[in-house]
Amino acid sequence: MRILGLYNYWIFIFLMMVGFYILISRRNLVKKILGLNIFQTSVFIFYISLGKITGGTAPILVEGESEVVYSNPLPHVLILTAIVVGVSTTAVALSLVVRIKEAYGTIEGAEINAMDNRMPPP
Amino acid sequence: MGLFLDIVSWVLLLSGSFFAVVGALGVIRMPDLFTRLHAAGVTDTMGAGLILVGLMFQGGMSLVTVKLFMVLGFLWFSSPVSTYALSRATLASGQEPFWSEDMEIPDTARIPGMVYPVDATAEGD
Amino acid sequence: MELFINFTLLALLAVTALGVLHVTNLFAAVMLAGIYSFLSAGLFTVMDAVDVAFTEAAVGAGISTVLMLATLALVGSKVTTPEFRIESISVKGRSRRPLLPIVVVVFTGGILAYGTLDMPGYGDPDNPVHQHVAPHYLEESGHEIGIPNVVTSVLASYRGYDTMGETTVVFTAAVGVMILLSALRRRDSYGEEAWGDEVIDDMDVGFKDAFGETMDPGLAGPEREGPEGGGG
Amino acid sequence: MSDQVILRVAVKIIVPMILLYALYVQFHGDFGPGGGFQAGVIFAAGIILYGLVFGLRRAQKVFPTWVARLMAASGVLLYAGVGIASLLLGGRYLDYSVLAHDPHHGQHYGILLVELGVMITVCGVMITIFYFFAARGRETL
Repeated sequence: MRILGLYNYWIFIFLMMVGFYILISRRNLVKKILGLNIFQTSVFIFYISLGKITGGTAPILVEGESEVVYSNPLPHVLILTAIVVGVSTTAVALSLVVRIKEAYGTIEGAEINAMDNRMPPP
Repeated sequence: MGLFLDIVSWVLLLSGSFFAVVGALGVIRMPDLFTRLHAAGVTDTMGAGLILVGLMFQGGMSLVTVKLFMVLGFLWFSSPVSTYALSRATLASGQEPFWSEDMEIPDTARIPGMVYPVDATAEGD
Repeated sequence: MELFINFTLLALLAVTALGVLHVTNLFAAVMLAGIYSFLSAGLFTVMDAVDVAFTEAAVGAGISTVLMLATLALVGSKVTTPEFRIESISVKGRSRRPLLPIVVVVFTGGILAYGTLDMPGYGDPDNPVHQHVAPHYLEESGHEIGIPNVVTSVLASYRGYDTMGETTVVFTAAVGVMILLSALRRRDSYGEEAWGDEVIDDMDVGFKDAFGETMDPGLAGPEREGPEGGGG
Repeated sequence: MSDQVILRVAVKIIVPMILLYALYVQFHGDFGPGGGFQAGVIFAAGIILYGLVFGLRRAQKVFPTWVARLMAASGVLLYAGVGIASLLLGGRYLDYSVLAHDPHHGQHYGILLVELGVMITVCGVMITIFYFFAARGRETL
């Protein structure tokens, strides 16, 4: 029974680590951003899962009934705003990638480093 | 009456799920994008449609049913359009429909530079 | 039953994440990320967070994917190796697989998994999260605020400061994008035009034919019609 | 463009529905799932869909860049302005109870205005970001 209560945390950790692995092992900048997004979403799911109460329902008050169990609305509020902020910051990261592509002609981290080390250009 | 509605709705839900699984299998098993789109169409029309109708029976005469009906209408409107856009983009990007291995392709229908499976098997023999 | 749905969705999420890790074509990776967003939206619904599911479906699978595709149209969707390739570093995908990232990831994941052993189980009503302010919101919001959706009342009223800060962050992100992308394009320091022309043209055809006259060539926003507007 | 009839007709029908739905989500957010963030994103998605099919230039005719920028800024201004208004009316910052004759109505007005501000900002920001990404790199090709 204990495992049934915990396995989804392990899957969140797995997702988070997959995102982390993409972030640190892949050289392509767009791929890195995707990894960061996966990492971010795993944190979101973790937060939401904390707010869940077994047998609960969505936190929209039902008129006239007092026996209803509602899930915790607080993580929902935090994550709701975090998702929109997340896509905005992703947009900033993507525009940085676009500028890097224009300046270096590549979005591969290794090549960018090598070009930086090769300065001044021939 | 309630039991009857329940049975009808569950039959619809289960058959919808069946069509969704069939569509998913088709997407995996079909050889190229066009046939895969064809398979995915089963999920869009029969799968989603039957599931939504089943849910309408669960909802009864309420606002939920109206909303589900609107979802159904939107889905049946948007999924053919998106399938059309996808297949058109695939054609425009130069990908040809899958040719059967023993199919005779007339020279006039060939696209220069394109490799056809029938040629590949001929070379293999 | 709910547990079963939950488990299936989590397994699909894990598979999709591995797919993003595995594919080398960025276009496929972006589409997988969109699927990932939809799956997590489904998971949010199972976990009673309908508002969050709604947002994730609209943002993660809609706007985010469109932005990623627009970026790919600008930077190319393949992991390319242009002519100024450096000999000592092989950048061709996974030809070199260093051990360090795996060690770091496994180690961190192990520590986190060990930490979960002290966590309250999923759906536990005695979870400390449910003991602090949440009962107040759920019980008092009805007659303090007077609207049924507690998420909205917490978002806009109880935690109004928080939301204002988030809105400001969103606005700031827009300002950042404007600053970054409204600068004139310049040639790179090697004197070449900083574009992988073939890749871009390929993407252009696909994108354009999929969606019609997607992005008009020769278009310049009003802010970019400077003397060097046609700098290429 | 002439052979994109199906897409164009479909989008012409779908886009008004999306915009209307965004407004529904916005103003129904007190009673069901929804609110400013979702409504803003959905509204922006409608405009972006229009831009994808009809081209950026026509989208910018429908929804000019300056409008998007103005919205991005004025939403935050509206949000902060509600806070200032409640200060001026004698309450604390963002305490909506003083906005009307009784606290319940005040909270209603406050939440409505604040959510409206969120929607305006999010919508403006998303459309601005899309315009900038879509227009980038096209002026020299």
